Parts: sequence; structure tokens; C-alpha cells
Amino acid sequence: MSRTNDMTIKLGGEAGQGVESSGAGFLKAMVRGGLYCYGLQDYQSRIRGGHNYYQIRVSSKPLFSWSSDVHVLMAFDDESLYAHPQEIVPGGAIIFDEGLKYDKSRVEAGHTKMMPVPLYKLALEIGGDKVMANTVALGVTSGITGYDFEKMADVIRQNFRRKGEKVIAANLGVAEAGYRYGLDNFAADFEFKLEAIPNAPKRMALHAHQAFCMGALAAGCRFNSAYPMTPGTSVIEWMTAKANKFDVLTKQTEDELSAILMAIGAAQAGMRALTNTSGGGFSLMVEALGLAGMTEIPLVIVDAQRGGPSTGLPTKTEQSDLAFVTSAGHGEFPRAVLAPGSVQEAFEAGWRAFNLAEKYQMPVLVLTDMMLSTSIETLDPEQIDFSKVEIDRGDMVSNAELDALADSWAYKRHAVTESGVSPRALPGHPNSVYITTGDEHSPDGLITEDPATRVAQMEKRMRKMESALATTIKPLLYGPAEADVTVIGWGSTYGAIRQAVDAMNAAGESVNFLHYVDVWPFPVQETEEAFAKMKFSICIEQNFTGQFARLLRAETGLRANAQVLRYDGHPYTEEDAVAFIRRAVAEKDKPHNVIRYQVPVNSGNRQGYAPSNGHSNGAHGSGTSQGQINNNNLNTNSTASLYDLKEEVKA
Amino acid sequence: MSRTNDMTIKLGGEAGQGVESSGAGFLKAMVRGGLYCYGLQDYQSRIRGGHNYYQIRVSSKPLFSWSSDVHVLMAFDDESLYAHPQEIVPGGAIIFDEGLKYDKSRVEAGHTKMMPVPLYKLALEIGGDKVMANTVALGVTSGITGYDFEKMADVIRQNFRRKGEKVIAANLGVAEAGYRYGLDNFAADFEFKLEAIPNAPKRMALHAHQAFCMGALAAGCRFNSAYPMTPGTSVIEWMTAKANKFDVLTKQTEDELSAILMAIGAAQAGMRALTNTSGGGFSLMVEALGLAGMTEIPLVIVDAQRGGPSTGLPTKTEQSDLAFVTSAGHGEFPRAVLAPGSVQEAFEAGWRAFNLAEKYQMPVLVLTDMMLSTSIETLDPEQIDFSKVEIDRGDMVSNAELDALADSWAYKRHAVTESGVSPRALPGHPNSVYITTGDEHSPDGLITEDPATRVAQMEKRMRKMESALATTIKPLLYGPAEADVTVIGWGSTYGAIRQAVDAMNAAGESVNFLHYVDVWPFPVQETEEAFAKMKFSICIEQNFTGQFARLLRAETGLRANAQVLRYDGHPYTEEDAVAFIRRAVAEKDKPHNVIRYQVPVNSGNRQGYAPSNGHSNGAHGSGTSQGQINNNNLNTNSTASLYDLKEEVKA
Amino acid sequence: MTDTAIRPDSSGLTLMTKVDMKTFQTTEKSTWCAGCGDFGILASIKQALVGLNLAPHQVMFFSGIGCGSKLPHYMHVSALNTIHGRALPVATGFKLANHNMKVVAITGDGDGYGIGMGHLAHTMRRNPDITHIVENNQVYGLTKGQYSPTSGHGYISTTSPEGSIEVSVNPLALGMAMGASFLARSFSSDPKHLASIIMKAMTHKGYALVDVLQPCVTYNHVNTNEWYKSRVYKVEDLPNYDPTNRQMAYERAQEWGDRIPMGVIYADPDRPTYEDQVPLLQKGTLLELSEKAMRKDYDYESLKNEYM
Amino acid sequence: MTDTAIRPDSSGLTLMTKVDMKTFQTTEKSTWCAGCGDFGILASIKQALVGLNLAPHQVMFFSGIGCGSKLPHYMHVSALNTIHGRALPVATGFKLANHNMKVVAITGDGDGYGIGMGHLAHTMRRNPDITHIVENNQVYGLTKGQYSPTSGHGYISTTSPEGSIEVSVNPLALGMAMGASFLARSFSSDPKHLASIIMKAMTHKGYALVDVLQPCVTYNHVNTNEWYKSRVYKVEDLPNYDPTNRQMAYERAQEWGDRIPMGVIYADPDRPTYEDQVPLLQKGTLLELSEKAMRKDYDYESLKNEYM
Ligand SMILES: Cc1ncc(C[n+]2csc(CCOP(=O)(O)OP(=O)(O)O)c2C)c(N)n1
Ligand SMILES: Cc1ncc(C[n+]2csc(CCOP(=O)(O)OP(=O)(O)O)c2C)c(N)n1
Ligand code: SF4
Ligand code: SF4
Ligand SMILES: [Mg+2]
Ligand SMILES: [Mg+2]
Repeated sequence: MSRTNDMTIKLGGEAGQGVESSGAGFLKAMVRGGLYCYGLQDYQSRIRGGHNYYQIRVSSKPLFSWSSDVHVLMAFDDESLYAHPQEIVPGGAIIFDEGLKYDKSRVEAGHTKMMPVPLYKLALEIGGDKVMANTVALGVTSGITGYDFEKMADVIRQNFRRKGEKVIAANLGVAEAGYRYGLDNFAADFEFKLEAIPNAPKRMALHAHQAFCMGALAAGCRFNSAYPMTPGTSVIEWMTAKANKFDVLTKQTEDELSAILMAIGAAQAGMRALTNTSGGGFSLMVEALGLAGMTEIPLVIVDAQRGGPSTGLPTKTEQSDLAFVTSAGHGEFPRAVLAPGSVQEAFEAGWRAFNLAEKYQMPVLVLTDMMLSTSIETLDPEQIDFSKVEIDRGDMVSNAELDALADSWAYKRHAVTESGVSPRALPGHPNSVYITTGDEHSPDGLITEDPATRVAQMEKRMRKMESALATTIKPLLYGPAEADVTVIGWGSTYGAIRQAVDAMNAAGESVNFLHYVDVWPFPVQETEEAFAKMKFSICIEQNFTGQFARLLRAETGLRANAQVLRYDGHPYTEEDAVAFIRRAVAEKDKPHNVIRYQVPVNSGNRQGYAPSNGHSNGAHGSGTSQGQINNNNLNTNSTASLYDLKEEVKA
Repeated sequence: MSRTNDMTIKLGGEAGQGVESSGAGFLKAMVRGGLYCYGLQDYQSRIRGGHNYYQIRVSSKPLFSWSSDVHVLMAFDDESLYAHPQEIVPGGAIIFDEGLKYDKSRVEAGHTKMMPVPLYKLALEIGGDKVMANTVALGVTSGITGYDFEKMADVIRQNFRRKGEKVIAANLGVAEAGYRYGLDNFAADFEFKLEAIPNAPKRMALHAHQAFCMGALAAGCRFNSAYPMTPGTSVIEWMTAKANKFDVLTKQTEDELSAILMAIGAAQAGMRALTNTSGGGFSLMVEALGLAGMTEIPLVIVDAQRGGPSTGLPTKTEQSDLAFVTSAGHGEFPRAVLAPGSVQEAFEAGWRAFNLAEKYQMPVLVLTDMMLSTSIETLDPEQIDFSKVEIDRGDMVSNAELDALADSWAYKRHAVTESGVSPRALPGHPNSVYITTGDEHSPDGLITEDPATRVAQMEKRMRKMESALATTIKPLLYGPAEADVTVIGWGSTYGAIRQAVDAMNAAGESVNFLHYVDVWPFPVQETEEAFAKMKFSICIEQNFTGQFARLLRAETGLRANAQVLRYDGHPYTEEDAVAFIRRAVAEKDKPHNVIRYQVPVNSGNRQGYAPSNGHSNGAHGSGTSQGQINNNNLNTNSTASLYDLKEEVKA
Repeated sequence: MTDTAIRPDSSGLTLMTKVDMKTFQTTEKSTWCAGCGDFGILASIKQALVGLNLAPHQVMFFSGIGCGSKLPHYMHVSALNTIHGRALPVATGFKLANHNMKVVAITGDGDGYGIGMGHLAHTMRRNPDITHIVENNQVYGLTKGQYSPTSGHGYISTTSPEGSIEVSVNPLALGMAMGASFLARSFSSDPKHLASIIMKAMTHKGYALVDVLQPCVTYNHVNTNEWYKSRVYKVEDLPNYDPTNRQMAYERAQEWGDRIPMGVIYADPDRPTYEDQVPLLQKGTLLELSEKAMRKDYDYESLKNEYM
Repeated sequence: MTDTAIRPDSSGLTLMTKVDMKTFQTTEKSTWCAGCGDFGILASIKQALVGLNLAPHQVMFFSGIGCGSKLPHYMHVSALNTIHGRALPVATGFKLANHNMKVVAITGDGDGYGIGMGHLAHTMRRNPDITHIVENNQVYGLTKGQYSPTSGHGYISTTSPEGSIEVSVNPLALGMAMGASFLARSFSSDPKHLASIIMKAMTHKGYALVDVLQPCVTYNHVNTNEWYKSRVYKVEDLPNYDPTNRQMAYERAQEWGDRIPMGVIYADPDRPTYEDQVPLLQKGTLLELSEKAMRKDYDYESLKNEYM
């Protein structure tokens, strides 16, 4: 394994200690050095205190996921020391303040290099403020890894440019002091190195919500109403930040009902309207969703999933709203559900969602999640390709066409057509005078109970699902066209699975990956074709009941040979994915094998300081050998029923 | 076909003309004569005017469904004449006021006996009020069918007993005048007769909501909060009417959110709490549903379905909330869904729901619908068997047990157990001091983000689904144990399918019927066993997408050979069911044949006066010969995809 | 189909052709009971539109669910008949998108003051330029006669057989507490007054509530036409009544019983609307502005810089 | 398990053992920021319970979601931490079922006055005997600092970079309009006053609102501890202040700015509670009454008659 440009750097501390902003700054410094980074954030549902961490994986190749292995841990409190030592690879380092009091027995330092540093002292002496201790630690990290200090200095200059020269100088000073300290005291004895690439191309480091919003903005979305809810809030906050420059109107509403209702109102006027929330807020949008479906008002809704049910795990990740969003609402109406799995797919979903919504005059749901919406990927700028953004508003009636109508009675908002799409005229034109309603209605939008009209309207609306299938993204096959093992995933598991597949093929195994971006309407035909070629299939998702597997079976009758499920709130690492795939393969004989991720026993207390990976047995470093997964971490259930859990009961 | 005690009597008129109450009175008179009646109501979403009808099927054998064939039509307005003539069997009669002006060309009177009667004149002259015209018409019906007038007189006496002797006398007078008029003028030439059975046993005539409420009341339900919504409202109105006598507290709330939330509060205090609504209101309950799931608070929710989506068809029937209620809510939590198919099953669901809710400490949903909740069945009193009602509150911690605890910290509300059920203590006891929360929590109910605790709680909760399967009703096989054709249905289609199966077996065909009452958790094993014995299966439901078929496939991978779907807002008649089954059998070769009910072309205008049956070709009377279904009424789609509707597009 | 210029041509409130009562007439038959107060409200609304010379395409109606909320079906006008209790936020979204059109929301008392209470209170705080007409029959009509949030104490219904025991909603007092800028009341049986009040409400810049007393002949046998008739009086007829005087308005807003005030109870003509306070909307309607976005006429590439 | 006598033994408000501050202490560590006003509120609530001699099992707490709504986790008491904005209806349902227990609802300003507005207004009309404590920090704390319904005009946040343009919710004025029977305000930095007001609220029969000014040290840099401190005064200190005088109360309720009134602003001790007006509940708690139903001790057979 390479010792250069292949490592994970982790920062741990309390909420409010700036763990995330420091991490993000360092990440940028590495991206500017031509390295690919993947940044993962983990925080608790509290504003101060508790335990947060930020984890940056670095590589010279593109990255899509995090890793279980940590090479440098910057611990800003004692909890960070207790929570993460198992993750540190042999030869890895822990940087912490020399004055930090901690319980040595709780830190397994055997193969770890402990690096006490006068973080606060240097911060205070050189920078004049203890809060700069983070920056000292980042400097130390630069020092021990040998990373070009200028890259870091650059980011500091940019980040503080609005705060004036003095602040910049102070920060540069403390960073450099840390750098020197690391270089002088620990660098020689630290084997993992970082090296900037000369003439590095410019790259972007951003998360899926930022990319989604760029896509939405480029697609002409200029109305965004929402009620704050983690992790959905970053959408409206982003749109608000860009509002002045791009003429966007954003509105924080009194609740989620109002958020979707205002978006419906704006959409009816003719705006490309967006609302965003998380599952709990989406629960409150369901009635209005049906209204949009019935009145054929186009609309885009982002549901940024988090651990459920109810308030659940507000700051943890899960993919557990799929079954809900595909069937939310009484009665039946068309909709689409997109589940981007990477930052680039999120960008594309940003503009595609509006085209789908307007072409088929229906609500479009975009499922993201906590992990996706906070994890930073490194992209080449061309991957956010504004030139590819198309604006297709579907069948709209132009002013000229309206002018040509006989009178203000001629236009029929819900005309029955073969595609199911009725040409859409916006209110405001003298010949576009119509009503529409959530009641069943005639083509002219008036309430009706006539069975024939009802049937015609119902069928017309539902035909749009069939029509929409023509423009959704079909499942993407990654890796070799044929393979011994096919992993099936959807949405945000993309990164971990993709990396796992690469690692396994590199290790001589034969694995490919069927990734679903657009999950509804369901691509039945393509799925059947793909299944026909599979030898052994494993469906991996981040929820309890295997919602995607269930959807797949409902639509095609097909099942993967094995299922992997995780619902502890933490995303799969690359190593998790590799281990689960191998485990499933090893247990090939068990019919419909359901493997559930189990948290290592020693992983922390009720307060939630547990690492989410399974490396509790001290086997570190490679993440690629079969024996590595502790049996405690995997729980196998060999029966088909998702609820047949009796065997899984512990203690 | 028998000419005695086997017919359908229909009343048609405007909203507010008392069509329903007159019909219900006449139905009672027949039930008291020992006849079995099935009463179907059809009204529009308006308070006055429009077109309503009430239809009573009569037989000497138990009835569970209505019929397409009408033998006597009492038309109280001209619309009734236009709307229903096709349904009248040869030799059938239309009773109407002699002064009624109508367009003769719109009434196909060829084989129908037109019976003009001075309805208003007799009402005014004898009763002193024109509103009694209905009663005159009922008298005429008694007269022409030869039905014992005393039975009718009895009901009149009872119904008006609070209004005093004078009102009774007036009503008796007009009824008798009508009776005489019918007898004298038309009876001889009318072949369909009604004959009271001597010493008829006492029977009950009631609908599913009444029966459900009796079950709930008997199970100890004493709290019912709701917000009015058709057709759910009759539940809280019934409970309110009985509140004084049975010590029930009912509360009309400001909205559906509050309705379920109050029920949750009452349940947490220890009440058996009920809320009722229709799909649109349930949409607003979803967030709170998740709270109940997460906090393990038992709760019963009636969703009386109606035509969707959105406001949809407020007074029409549909089974289109199944997919929604089984997956409503972000994240994953246990629940049960019961779908009674008859009045007796509704009674049993009434008490079983509370046992399920309390035993497994989870929300239980009861799906009824417009048809079920307004259609009157005739039951032997023993079918509403209060002695069979069990009250099983599950694992509750008694006062004595609480007294025995060490202190107020000992009790753990969410203790992890093998069954998933944590013993439940109610607040109020000194040793029952605990918090619980919609956040993920520790066994003592405190917020946690600890992955191991999360996983343990999640698995504990979901194990209750497995446990609950032990007490739910498994699919019921009706008819011969083995048959050439098996019909699969759920909920309210029970009556029509059951009658169809009887009729077909009587006609020498070989059909049986697998009926699902409890649809979630899904009885996988029993379904697989049942499918193993099926030769040709047809799944019939009242919705567009085949929601039950999809559920079945999602859980078992299995599909019926053919699917029949209807979504015009009107329930299947027995004849519809027979025709569809035969059609499916005739088209055996088409793989995954999807047959959709299509409304006859001549069935009315946008205002909704269409009959819902397919007898537009004038073939009346038997309903049992294969050729009877007009091709216009059935639309066959031979592909598997539910959305592959292109071929179905008309004009 | 064309992907350009789909913004409707809505030249503000300038009139194309002369409107009269016939302009708004439809063949759609109403489903209301004979004698229902909603007929008078419908007529008055049409009258007000004629009075304001507003053509059908210049006004967008929103309504909830209930007998009264069906109203927009019975006139020729642009409308969205939404769901129960939710007309106001939809109307607000529309207004923010296209403030060139007049926006009117029609709800029942159950709809607007009951299930819609949250939206009502927050809309009052926001002050979008929306006229809100509440058909207040003090009962749930369409669901067959349950008590409503404005039903009087002791009102008997199927869900309150012993009489309602909740304090009735006082929409005018609520409006004063929530900062509403225009609060009025009228009566469906006084169509002239009602039409004039609706005109005033529609002329007012900001959220304007018109609480319309409306007999429900079928279900409300307490608050009948006669009951209202014998109680209503007009604040216009009071000497020196000044609706811009908060204290005077507060006193009238409290009044309900033997005497019920009608007319413009409170008006603050100076409070800016929500739209007025959004700098962006001073450049034009959002819909007009978004045409530039539909042409992709923005420098999106620059967005990348902050991530590099 | 036993199917009889599972009704908890809750002998009203009579006390079993002497309670003191320690009675309510837990080992659960709070997640609040150092300096957060919620600490003072927690202490005052405990103090009030001690003052009222209420044991942990005699009080049932309900809360919503937000920083402040976590409060019941940090004391030893019976509680249900519900969802955002929904504490009041759940509390009402509980109270109707078991009115022997004292019921307290704790919410934030976003929770109670924003998303929960509909329930708030209707609960005020109903007047169940519930004490509602609102931790009003004029900001959305837990979601990281967006403006709230009580944020001042011009308040700048991530969702209002140009300042909020909505009229702030005035909970006291709202309460007066909606018929609330007890309206009070206090300040988290004056724990003695706050405890005494909470005691008064809990002693009041009916819905009692305590609007607590609470500095959010992390996000609200406008309405800071100092900002409040320099403005608050106590109505108790006003000569002749009479909270049962509606007019006086109305005037104080309107006041917000340079001077902010604290104390019991309005109280109507005579208004009956919802529970008082339900004849059934005069026989006992619904929970007690339902024991008879659990024994199946009713004549259900008689129900059949009307259908025969
Ligand atoms: C979410 C929801 N809940 C309930 C209903 C049923 N519903 C229809 S109208 C109505 C109330 C009608 O009262 P009001 O708003 O006063 O209007 P009115 O019929 O009296 O004009 C109700 C409860 C519904 N359509 N949607
Ligand atoms: C339905 C729903 N929407 C949004 C949220 C996210 N959320 C949690 S707390 C909160 C607001 C917090 O503000 P406030 O009620 O004032 O409490 P504070 O944190 O300031 O004490 C929001 C919007 C949620 N939990 N549920
Ligand atoms: S029920 Fe009442 S409100 Fe509804 S239409 Fe009839 S009279 Fe009007
Ligand atoms: S964010 Fe504000 S309200 Fe929340 S705990 Fe911190 S100081 Fe308190
Ligand atoms: Mg009303
Ligand atoms: Mg707050």
C-alpha cells in the first residue's frame, strides 16, 4: 500500500470547536495541491459540546467514499481520544494538546504514535487567541506529512480575506508554528506522506446539496420555499445566499405544509418551484403532494433523509424514506423519484428534476440524505457542466397559441391526450381562464363525479408514468460488463460500493455494480435484462427493511441472492462494503441471505461516541483481506422474511 | 330465476329528498319480514339537489353485495328516470309521480312497466304534506310486490314514535293509500313478489362503521378524537351518540393532526384511543403516526377510503390507500393494517384492532371505505357476538409490580426483549416515572445517537411485526378447497366476490376465493401455501395500480394470473364480479392479463348520473351467461406493467 | 409548444374589454342548497369585480374545501380550488410569483379559521396583497353540520350533542393581534354592502380579511338569516368611526352578540405588503424575472469559484 | 402481567414524600450551550415543582422539538417528548384521559408560536388545565439560527439575510384574542420571578401560557441577555395593576420594545376549564371510568336493538 497521498486525516472535538470548518479548510488545501479528497462530517443533534468529527480521505485518484482507516487524528478533546483510537492504522498518529488530561487506559496507543503538541500555547503566544489551536494542529499535520505549507497558507489567506491582514497574519503564524513543530519533532518518524502535484489542475470540492442547487438554479428554478429541517436546510440556505445575484425568491414558511403549498402556488403561476425538507417534514407535505398530483402542477421536492422514524437520529444518515415517498398520499397519482448517488449525479438531478416535473406535470421527489448532503467530493470542474443543462418545460401553450383560441372558454387544462400530458397554459392570459381542483375534474377542471370522466382522467394522469419512463436514467452498470458478483445499490451507497468494486477487481475478484439513480417510475425492462446477466447478486442499502429490494421485487418479482442492511446512522465505508460483499459471497449457499450490520460491542456508550466501522479486532491497514470482519459486526439471517429476526436477538 | 324474494328495489332522487332514509325504512320492513337485504347508498358531494340513489337487494338467503339488476325503481325526479332505465330488468317497474315531466326519448321503457302514481296528491290529501310522497311510493312498492303491509306499518310506527300519534297516523295513511293504489292498479301485472317469512327470526340491518364501533366500544375504547371527513365521520358521530350511555369521551379537533395527537396523548395515559378519518385526513396524520411507532404508543386509526387522489371523489368508493398506509411515515416502524370485508369482519376488527395495538404497542390501521361504511347488511344477532370479545392489553406492568420496583429509576419503558414488546407502565405511579421520545432512545427513553443502542432499539421494535403475525387473521379460503379458478381479494370486495363465487359454483363452474382481512404484517407463508394450490388466479381490487397485487408480489414474488381493476368510484356488483372472472378465464392465454373496468359510453354526463354496471346492451335478468359483458365495459391489457397503458388510450 | 415566451401576457390591471356581470357567468350549476347564503356572496364577488373593472384573467382565485369553497367553480375566472384549510399559502406562493394578478382566497369558517388557523395567523403577519373572503356560516356545511370554530358556545351538533364548550374564534380580534392590515365584515344577505366591502378589500394593498356572515339554511338553525339580520349594524353608520384608529377598531372587533358590527372595522393603509418589502420584486414579477433564467442568461460558471 | 388494575395509582396532588430539588435531578447531561437561558428555565421549573410540592409522578410533561424542548430529558419526571409543534394536542389528549395529573407543555418559540400556531390558538379557546411554558429565544436554535416567528423586524439570519419582514408574533395579544385564561411572561435570567410565575400558572385552573424570554447565546446576537435585562419590568411593580382587568391587560400585552412587561399579564380565574365542562369527567378521570369498560361491565347487547 502506498505511503504517499493515500491516507485519512480526522479531526475530533466538541460541537462549536470548529472541527468542520477546520477540516474543510485543510481539505481545500489538499485539493489545491492536486489531490482528491473525500470529506465526511459527523455531528450530533446539539449546538455545543458532545462529540463531532470531520474526516478527510486523500488520494491521488478520484474518491467517492470514506475509509475505515485513519492515519492522522487531531483530537481536540479527550472524548476524541476515546472514540477513535481503534480506527488508527499501525504507524498512524494522534495529535493533541500536550496539556490534555485523559484516561490513558482508554486509549490503545500500542501501535499509534502519540504526538502531544502545545496547541493552545502556540495559538495564544503566536496568534493571540486560543481558538486558533485548530490551525496549529492543521499546521502540525502539514508538518508530519510533509505537505507543502504554501497550499495551506493559500487557503488561510482566502478564508480570512474579509477579516483583514492582521487576522490573516495571525493565522498564518500559528499554522506555520504548527508546521515547524510537526516537521521538527515528528515528521521523521511518520511514514504517511502527502505531496502536492505540480501544476495541479483546478478542482472543486463540494457536497451534493451545493451541486443540486447549482443544477436547479441553472434549470431556471427561482422559487424555493422551505421550513428548516436537518439535513434539508442547506438547500434553502444555499439558494438564499445566491438569491441576490441570481434573482431567486426564497421563503422560510411557518411549517412544511406551507412550504409545499407556496411552491404549488408559485408553480401554478409558472415558476420552477422547489421545496426541501427531511422525512419528518415531508410527512407533513403528503396531502399537498396529492393536490399537486391531481391538479398536475409541476413541483420539485428534496427529501434529505436522516435516521428515522419520527425525530429519530436527526444528524445521522439513512435511506429509509424510499417506500414512503413512492407511495405517499391517498389515492393514486404519478410522480418520479430520483436518488442521486454522487455530487455529479446530484447536480444533474438538480436540473433533470425540473424537466421531469414540467414535462409530465407532476411532483418530482429527490432523495438525498445526511451523508450525501454533507460529504465533500472532489470534482473536475467539467463534471458540473452547465452547458449540458437543458431546459425543457414540456408541452406549454404559448401566448401566440392562446391568442389564436376562439375565446376564454376554449382552453382545456386537463385535456385527455395519448401521452397523458395536457398542454399547460399559465394563468394571466385572457384566453387562459380556467379553474383546476383537487377534486376529480372534467378536462376543463370542473368538479365531476361522472364515472366515465373519472376513468378517463385517472388513466390520462397515470399514463404520464409510462411516458416519463422514456426520460429517466436507467440503472447504470459500473465495472466489467459481466462479473461473478453483481452489487445492486441506489442513491448514496454509490460511493462506498463503487470504491469497493474497484478495490475488489484490483484484488483479482470479479465484481460489478448496478446503480439506480432514478428509482421511480421503476425501470422494469432494464432491470430484468440486467438480472438475466447476473451470476450472484447482492443488494446493499442503508435501512432496516430493504426498501429498494422490496420495490424491485414488487415491480419485477426478482430478488438479489443476498441483502446487506445497515441502520445505525453511519454510512458504509469502502472497507465495510468490501467485507459485506465478501461475506455474502462466502455465504453463497444460504438462500436469500440477509446480512445486517452490527455495531461492535466496544464501540461506545449511550451518548454516541461509537465509530461506525467494524475494525474492533485491531486488524488495520489493508482493508482488503477476507478475514478482517469481526463476526460481531455482521449478523446473518438466512431466511427470506425481513421480519424473521428471532435468531438475531442478542443477550 | 325465482320471482319471489329475489329482487332489487331502487329509490332515486335529489339530495335532501330523503331517498336514503326512506330506503332504509323499507329495508327494515323487509328484514323484519325475515328477508335478507343489502342496502347500497350512492350520493354526491353536495347537500341538496344532484342525484342520489338508494338500492335494496332482497333475498331469502344472506346477501353480501348488490346486484346490477333493478326490479322496482322509485323515481322522485326526472334525472332518476334518465339515469337508471338500463338497469331495469324486463318486466321491472318504474314508480313515479303522475305529474312528473320528463323527456320520454331518454327513458327506454320498452320492456319496463311504467307506473305513474299520484304520489304528491295522495301525500297532500291524506297526509297533509307533500314530503310524504316517498312514503306513498314505498306503499306502492308494497302493493305491487304483495308485501305484507303490516311490516311496513310497524317500521313507520317505530320510526315516528317520537313525533307523536298524529304524525304516525298521517304516515300510515299515505303508506296505505299507496299500498292500495299499487295493489289495485299494478300488482296483477307485476311478476316480482315479496313474501314475509312467518315467525321470522330477529335480524340486524347495519353497516360496517356501526359494527366496527360496537366492537371498539366492547373492547373498552372510550376515547375518540377526530376531524370530520367523509366517509370517516360516521365513526365519531356514532361514538358521540353513545357517549353518555357508555362513558365515552369524544373530541372533534381543529384538524387531523390534532385528532391523532390527542389520541396519542390519551393512549399514553392508558386509554384505548381511536381516531378516524379518510385518506386526505390520514395524509395529515403521518408525522404523528411515526411518533406513535417510535414511542410505542398503541393507537387505532380508521381510514375510511374514498376515491382519490387529493379531494378526489369525496362520496365514492375506492381501495386506494393500501400502499400508502402500509408505508406511511419516514423511516421504519411496526404497524398493522386490517381490512375488514363485511359488517361482521368490521365488528371483529373493532375489538381485535385494540388488542393488536396494545399487545404490540404500535399503531393499527383499519381500512374501510365509502361502500363498506354505508352499505347495510343483514346479520343474525349472533354474528355481533359480544361474548367473543376479548380484551388483551398485552404486557402491562401492574401497580403491584410497580410497587415492587426498587425506586423510580428502575423501570425501563423500552427494555429490549425477545418479542420486541417492552412491558408497559402507565404514567402516574411513583415508580413509573419515565420519559419517552420520538428521537431514537435508550431503553429508559432518553435521546441517544449511540449506534449500538440504536440498532438494538430498531430491531426490538421491528421484531414486533414478526410477533404480531402470530395473532393476525390469515387469508380465508371461501368455497371449495380446490377449484379451477381462485379469486384473490381484500377488504370490501369480499361481498361481490363471495356472491359471484356462489353464483358461479351454482352454475357448475369451479371457483374459490382467497380473502385477506389482515393485510399487514403480510402473511407470507399462508400466501405461498395457498398459491401452491391455485390453478388459475385472479386478483380483483378497487383501484388503478393493483395495490394489493403489488404488495403480494413485494412480499412473496408471486402474482395472480390475471388482475381486475376498477376505479370509477362505484363498487363491483355481483354480476360485475362474475363477468370479470369469466372474462379473465376466457383470456387465460394472455400472460398477466390486466382487465380494467370501463364505464359504458352511454352512461351519463359530466354531472355523474352514470350507473356503474355494464348492462348497456339490454341483456338483463340473469347475469350469469358468458356473453353478457359488453366489450366497451372491459378493457384488457395483456402486458405485465401496470403503467403500460398505451393500448388503452381511446379516441 | 415553444420554450420561449410562455409567460402569460398580464398587463397588470389595465383592462382589455369592459367587464359586466355576464363576463363571469358560467353554465356550471351550483351544488348549493336553495336559500344558501353562498349565492349572495357569489353575486357580490362578481359585482365587486365588475365594479373594479377586473377581467377574468386578471384575478386568480384560491379556495379550500367546503360548500363555500366551491364558489370559484361557479364563475368564469382563473382559479385553483385547493385542499381543506390550505388556500392561503398557495395564494401567497402565487402572489409572490406573479404579483401583477389580483389574488383572492375564498374559504369557509371551518376551513379558514379552524384547520387553516396556522396559515391564517402567519399570513396576517406577512401581509401579502391577498383578499381573503370567509363564508362564515358558523357550521361545517359540506360534512353535514358539525360545529365549527365560530359556532357559538352551546351550539348543538352531531359531534357536540351537549353543546360546544369552546370559545368561538373571533377573526377580527385575531387579526388585530396578528398585525393584519385590513379587517372587515359583511353579510351575504346585504349584497350591496358586501360588494362594496369586497371592493374595498381588493383595493387595499395587503392582506384583507372579509368575514362574511352567511346563513346555512340546512344545518345552522341558530344563526339564521333572521338571527343575523336582527343583529348586524354598520360601523360606517357610527358617528366618527375611524377604522384606522386601533383602539376604536379593537372595541368593535370584540363586539359579538346582540349587536354585530359590519363594515371596515380596521385598516392600516400604510403597512407595506410583503411583496413591497422584497427588493427583488421591485424589478418586476418573479415570473417576468425568471424568463431570463429560462434563457439561461446568468453567469453560472462563476458559482464554481467558491468551491475551488 | 395482569389485565386488571393497571390504572396507575395517582392520588391527585396529595404528596407521598417531601420533594426537593434533588428529587428531580438526573445524571443525564444536557446538550445545551454554556450560557444558554434554558438552564435557568430548567432550574425554575424544578423550583416551582418543589414549591408546589409535586412529586415526579404527579406531573406529566410534554414537549416539542428544539433546544428548549429537550428540557424534560434533564429532569426526573414523567414526560413525552413529542414532535415539532405538536405538544399541545398530545397534552390535551392526556389531560382529558387523566385529569388527576398536572400537565405541563414545554416548547420553543418556533415550535409553539410558529409551526404549532394552529394548535396554540385552538388550545387557548378550549382552556384545558395545561401550563404551557415557551422558551422564547426569538430564533430557531436547534436548526442553527434561522429567524423565528418572534424574531424582530429586520432580524438577519441565513434565511433572512436582508432581515425578517414579518410582524413578530405577540403571544399575549394572541392569547387575549383567543380567549386564553392566563397569560404571563418571565425571563430565564430571573429564576426567582420565573419560578413564582410558573407556580402561579400551574395553580391556575385552565390553559396558562408562560412566555419566557430566553437568551440564545449562540445564535441570537440581537436579543441578548443584556438586551432583555435592560428592558424587562414587572407588572406587579406597577401601581394598581390588575391582571383580571381586560383593558389593562390588553395594553400591557401590546407592549414590546424599550419596555417589556413581565409577570401575570392577564388572568381570568373564573373561566371554566374544558374538563370542567364535560359532564362525564365530573364522575372521575376517564382512565378511572374506563376500568369498568376493561371489565366489560356494560350492556352492549342493548346496542343491537336499534338495528333490529
Ligand atoms: C384534510 C381534510 N379534512 C377534512 C375534510 C372534510 N371536510 C370537507 S369540508 C369540511 C368543513 C366544511 O366547513 P367550512 O369550512 O365551514 O365550509 P362550509 O361547508 O360550511 O361552507 C370538512 C371538514 C377534508 N376535505 N379535508
Ligand atoms: C416537522 C419538523 N420540521 C422541522 C424540524 C426541524 N426543527 C427542529 S427544532 C426546530 C426549530 C427550533 O426552534 P424553536 O422551536 O424556537 O426551539 P429552540 O431550538 O430555539 O429552542 C426545527 C425547525 C422538525 N424537527 N420537525
Ligand atoms: S349545507 Fe349550508 S352552507 Fe352548504 S350549501 Fe347547503 S345551506 Fe349552503
Ligand atoms: S443554540 Fe441557543 S437555544 Fe440552543 S442550546 Fe445553544 S444557546 Fe441554547
Ligand atoms: Mg362553514
Ligand atoms: Mg427558539
